[in-house]
Amino acid sequence: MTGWLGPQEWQAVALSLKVSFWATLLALPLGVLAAYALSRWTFPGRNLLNGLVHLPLILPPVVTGYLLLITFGPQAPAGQFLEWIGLPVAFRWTGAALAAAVMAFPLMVRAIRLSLDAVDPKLEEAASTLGASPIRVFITITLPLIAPGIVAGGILAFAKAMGEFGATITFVSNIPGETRTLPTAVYTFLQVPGGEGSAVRLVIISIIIAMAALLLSEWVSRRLADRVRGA
Amino acid sequence: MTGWLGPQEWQAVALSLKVSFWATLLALPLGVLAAYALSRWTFPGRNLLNGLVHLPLILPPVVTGYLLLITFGPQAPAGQFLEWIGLPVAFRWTGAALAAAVMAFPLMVRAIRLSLDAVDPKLEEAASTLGASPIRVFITITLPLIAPGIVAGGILAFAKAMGEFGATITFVSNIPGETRTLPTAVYTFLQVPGGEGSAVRLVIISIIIAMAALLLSEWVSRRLADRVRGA
Amino acid sequence: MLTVSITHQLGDFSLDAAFEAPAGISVLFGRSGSGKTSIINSISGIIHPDRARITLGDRVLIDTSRAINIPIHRRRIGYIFQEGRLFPHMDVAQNLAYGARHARGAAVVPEARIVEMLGLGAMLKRRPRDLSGGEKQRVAIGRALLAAPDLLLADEPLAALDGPRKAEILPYFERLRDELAVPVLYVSHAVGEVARLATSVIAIEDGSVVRQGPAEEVLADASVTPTGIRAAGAVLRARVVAHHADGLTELVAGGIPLHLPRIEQALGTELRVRISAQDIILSRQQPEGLSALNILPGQVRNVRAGQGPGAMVTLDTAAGPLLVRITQRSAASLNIAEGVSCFAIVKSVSIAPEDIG
Amino acid sequence: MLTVSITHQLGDFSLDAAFEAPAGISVLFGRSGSGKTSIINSISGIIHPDRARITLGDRVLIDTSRAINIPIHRRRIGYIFQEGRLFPHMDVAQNLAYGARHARGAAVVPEARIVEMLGLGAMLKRRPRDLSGGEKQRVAIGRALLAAPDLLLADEPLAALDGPRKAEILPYFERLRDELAVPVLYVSHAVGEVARLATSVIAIEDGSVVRQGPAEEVLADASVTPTGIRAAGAVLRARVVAHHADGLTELVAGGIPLHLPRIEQALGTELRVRISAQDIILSRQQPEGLSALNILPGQVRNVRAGQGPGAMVTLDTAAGPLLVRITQRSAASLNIAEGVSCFAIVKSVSIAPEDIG
Amino acid sequence: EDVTIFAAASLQNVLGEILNESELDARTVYAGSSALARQIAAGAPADIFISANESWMTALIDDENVNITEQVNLASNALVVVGRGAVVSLDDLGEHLAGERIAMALVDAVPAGIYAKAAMLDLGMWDSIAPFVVETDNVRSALSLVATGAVPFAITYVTDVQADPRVSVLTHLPTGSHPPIRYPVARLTDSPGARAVFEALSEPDAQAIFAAHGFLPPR
Ligand SMILES: Nc1ncnc2c1ncn2[C@@H]1O[C@H](COP(=O)(O)OP(=O)(O)OP(=O)(O)O)[C@@H](O)[C@H]1O
Ligand SMILES: Nc1ncnc2c1ncn2[C@@H]1O[C@H](COP(=O)(O)OP(=O)(O)OP(=O)(O)O)[C@@H](O)[C@H]1O
Ligand code: MOO
Ligand SMILES: [Mg+2]
Ligand SMILES: [Mg+2]
Repeated sequence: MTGWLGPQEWQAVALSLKVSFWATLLALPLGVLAAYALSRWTFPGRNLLNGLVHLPLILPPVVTGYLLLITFGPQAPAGQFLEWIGLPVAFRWTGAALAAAVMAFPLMVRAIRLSLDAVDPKLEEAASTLGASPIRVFITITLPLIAPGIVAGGILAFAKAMGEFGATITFVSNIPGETRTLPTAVYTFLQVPGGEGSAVRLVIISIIIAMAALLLSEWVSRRLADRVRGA
Repeated sequence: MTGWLGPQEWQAVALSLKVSFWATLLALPLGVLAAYALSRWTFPGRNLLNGLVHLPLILPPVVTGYLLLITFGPQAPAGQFLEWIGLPVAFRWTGAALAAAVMAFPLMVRAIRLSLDAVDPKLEEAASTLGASPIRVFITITLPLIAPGIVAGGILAFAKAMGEFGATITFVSNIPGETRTLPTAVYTFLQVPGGEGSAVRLVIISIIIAMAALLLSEWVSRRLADRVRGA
Repeated sequence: MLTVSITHQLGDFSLDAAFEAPAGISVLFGRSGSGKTSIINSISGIIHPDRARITLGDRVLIDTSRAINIPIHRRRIGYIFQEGRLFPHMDVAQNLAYGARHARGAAVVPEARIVEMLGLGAMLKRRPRDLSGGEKQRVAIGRALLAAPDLLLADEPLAALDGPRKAEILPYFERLRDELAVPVLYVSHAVGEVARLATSVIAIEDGSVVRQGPAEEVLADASVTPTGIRAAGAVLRARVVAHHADGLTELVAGGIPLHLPRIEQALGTELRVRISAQDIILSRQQPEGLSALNILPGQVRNVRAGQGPGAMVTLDTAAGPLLVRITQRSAASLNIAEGVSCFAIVKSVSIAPEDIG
Repeated sequence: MLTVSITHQLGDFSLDAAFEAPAGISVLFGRSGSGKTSIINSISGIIHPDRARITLGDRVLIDTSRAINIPIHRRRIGYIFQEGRLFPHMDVAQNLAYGARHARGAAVVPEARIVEMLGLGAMLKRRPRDLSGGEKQRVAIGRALLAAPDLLLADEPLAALDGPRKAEILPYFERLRDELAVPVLYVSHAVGEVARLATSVIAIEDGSVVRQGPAEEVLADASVTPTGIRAAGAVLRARVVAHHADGLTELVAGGIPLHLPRIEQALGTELRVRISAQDIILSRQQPEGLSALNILPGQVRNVRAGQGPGAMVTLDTAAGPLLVRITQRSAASLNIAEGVSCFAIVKSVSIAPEDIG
Repeated sequence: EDVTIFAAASLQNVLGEILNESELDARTVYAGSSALARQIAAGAPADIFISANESWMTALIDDENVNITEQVNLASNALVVVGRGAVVSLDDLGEHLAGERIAMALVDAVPAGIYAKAAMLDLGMWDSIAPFVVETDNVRSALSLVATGAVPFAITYVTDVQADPRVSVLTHLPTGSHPPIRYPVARLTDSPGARAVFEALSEPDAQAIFAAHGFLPPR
């Protein structure tokens, strides 16, 4: 181990960043869609969707990971489909991103929904009268107005993804350089006598990264909220 | 095991409900306070508070549990103080509630903050001009207007508390009838080959409970949002 | 041509209105809470009425009996809301551009012209919350106009504006009325505005249309409740014949000369001049030595005594029928009765600038 | 007595205003964007001005030089906002009660009376979003009044209301002015309102006070820009002397009788009657056989020719000075010049209800 | 690195050392035995599986989707009672533990806990200590409860105690008081690399390292 962090540890940091980034990116559009559907539409199965979205929050992470494993594992049809389209997730970092995205999803959807519920439908109506189609209204009015919620949801998802452990290790295991994210590495160190020192170092790193993301999001969110507030 | 669920399992269900309920109740006022401070005040240490609030989201749950243990354990001053005031938390269900509250806290604060940021300060000004002191403005105007966010945050916290495992078992262990919550019971079953069947039963129970809470909150939240929307 | 027929229940309030709005400006006139905004909302598609059939030209906007309901954004309707509804995340220029961006035809008026007319030049880069109440409303007007709609709905668009600014914007609505085929449905409480702008007037009471027709007729009808006595008046059609050196413009209405402060209109222009019933003095003999320049001889068609001290006299003159409100005491002392001849005295300046157009 | 002195920068806009508002209603008068709302916001404490000293009676509300700044809720100021600001989560009754709940003194007027006066009875259980634009504003007025403030700020409170409703609410502001010591700072664009309500007038232009003084003086000054020529007029003080059977009320102003449609005021009441400069006709000889009932003899104090075709004549009568706007052509043909005697002819009904009070 | 070893997390140090010494090139994946076994059953790309839990190995052997070609026990382990005080004799243990909290891994699920309970039952102490048992998700958590002073005692593997100066072994539990604690290893693929690793683990060099870490010979 050279320097403050060894190469394996740096690897875990880099991997966690990559996984969290992609998890957030994956969850964002779906999160916006789900939040919009839940907030604005009434359709059969609305409650079911709502429940599904929240499931990862309710279930112990290990259970979520287990469910992911039997859904997206190499033997499962969904897993084989993903493999066939060239995006295998089983025991890959892509799977870690998927797990993190799933775990972060309810947080993100909630955040976006709250923003959505606060958008004054009168402004959307006004845009409609100006000839904007529903999709344009969404893009030009709704989306900018919920931007603070999206940023908040995004950062929440990112932070959650940085800390996600149970589902990840259960779904994609703990493969160095592929699926050994920061929390998994922390766990690994804690399992052996004398590993606490390394664990603490990694915990500090995660805190620094997540705080930086948090401050950034805080700043972006304030600026956006400022733009959006008051007519 | 008699009936579909054995007595021990029922015990876990009842305990989880109790723990989640108190966790939510504990986190709510603090969550509102923290959200308000973060959203409305500027003070030194604001970023620190923000970071602290989010820490449980970022850290692997086991680490949070460990930090709780060294802060509130029987040897730690904070733990001894709580014991002294007659509210011991170490290896008690109260500790499980504390762990769940801590884990759920960031979710709750985020939800409430989003609502707060959406409140039109013009309404608060109007209440001030009518002679309401800041505290009355908060109680009579701000609080009702953020009620949807509080409900959303509360249910998020409750759901999270129902599923919390890592921090809980690390902090307060797994004492049947005292700290063996549903997720711990599920974890136990998952550790042994062939235990999936029992785990599934418990998972279904948690899903049903959380979904009921979710639907309820959905309904309350809609009604509140409805009340609050549009002037 | 806009035809509207709506039945709708809002809580305790029932809306049951049917009317037609020809090209030009149709003013919806009625007390607070009488249902004007609800009607406008139904036409725009924001309210989905219980039962309705609304057509604009040959397009059916909604016909509940045939389950036709064109979505808001395809109705091609410009809506100036009672409360602005500017987009808070866009600056003024972007708010204006939003209308133009989705415009379904060439802009009726170029943007630069609208910016200038509404006095928005200095605030293009500001956000709505940094605007005063009146400024917001001006931006809202500009935004709706730039959308080049087939029908313009205006819900008290000028209520928040000061007199001079109103006076500046009113001519634009007149241009809309006179130069373009775009019908305008215009909600207003202000009699001056109504008189000046309205091609036709639709009076609403408690959710129902109590009176509709050409502006001249409805406004001349003292019984139209929302208008009320003070707003009664006649509208004359007059033609500009001379601009005098002393600043007066001479018009002729049915052969009778009228003098008004300079009107910037070309000779030969046909104008509508409103003369409020209460601004006329009657005299039995030809008046002399008065500062009033406009004297119209006529014959009393009828005298209706109202409740209270007043009486409404309809006087047939060569320029058209005039409504004159006098006291019953004067009517008695001057012996004013059906058939008698008398003179209507109108101060030139009592024809308010808003009432000419 | 309210004394105000504010310097404040808002983007490009600088506010630099100082004025005093005595008991009664002081009207802030100025064009859209001139800074009226910003002044009111500074007084209420919503804006914290760069530099300011504002005192109300013997209380200092803010003095930036001495770092005094009373928080909003202790300023005891009632504010009727330009945009209502009703609490969306409360129904109308609760909105009204909110003011009363924190009231710092006995209610000026009992709630039931305010509900009746503002016509809110039918909507007490409704939420703000189920109200029409005018209804919202009425609730906002009631809410501010129920808070029993030491100073009432009213930002265009009647702009969204129809004529009859305005006419119903105006008397209440008059009662406030006449019966209570509560000073009112009232923003309005409407000359009629200003004339009727104002004890004093503060004219604002581009963030500065351009003219302030008693209403009679400022309104009689044709040069006050925001008012403009059309709004010029004189305010007379008159006393009710008789209610005649034919529905007319007789008043006396400086010994001269004036006839107006029935005014529901006790005999002996002192009233202010505004006579707009453009509603008067001048005659050199005593007019006869006219439907106009009010004729005031007087002597021309001066004649000022404006730009344009008009001239403003100040006529001294026993009732007080009158402002009369006539055309220069008439002035010439009637030989109206300083010192000549002539008669002012005023139709009884041309004194609008809003201008009496 | 064409060989992937799925190994129980508690074997991390010892396995790392063995691979180092023998200069074998392998990728190691550490997690709880149950998680690894499930993943292997779901098709995880493991060549070698070392379990800390015999029953999961048995479950994999019975799983028809999993093809285990060779299986052998690598080492065994023993239980100790740890605490922060002085050594006590087994006879005095019951008295010593009386009324105090004692931490162990989940007694119905995690091997260390299952064995600990079995031992206590065998020694006739279970009934008296049961109300004071503090169960943790794994054996390392039980150890850290003692290390932080949250509980005075824990039952762990003898191999766990080594590196933490804050805890000491109070007494060794007799190996006969519980079923043998075995670390079975299985070979799941047939590659030469997998064979080499599988063989090397049973070589005396590897066994010496196991012993150095406190493990006992396979039983
Ligand atoms: N959702 C609702 N529930 C019950 N009553 C309603 C609802 N919406 C509107 N109303 C009532 O319907 C009536 C008509 O409202 P509308 O907004 O159309 O009036 P308006 O003529 O535009 O008035 P204003 O001039 O004050 O804007 C009002 O009496 C209002 O209180
Ligand atoms: N935050 C700001 N930044 C820049 N300019 C501002 C800001 N707030 C207000 N202004 C400008 O200050 C001026 C005064 O605004 P104010 O709201 O006081 O006007 P007002 O007299 O009340 O107008 P109205 O009659 O239209 O309500 C306006 O020109 C407005 O655009
Ligand atoms: O190696 Mo284990 O399964 O954590 O005791
Ligand atoms: Mg309306
Ligand atoms: Mg204003």
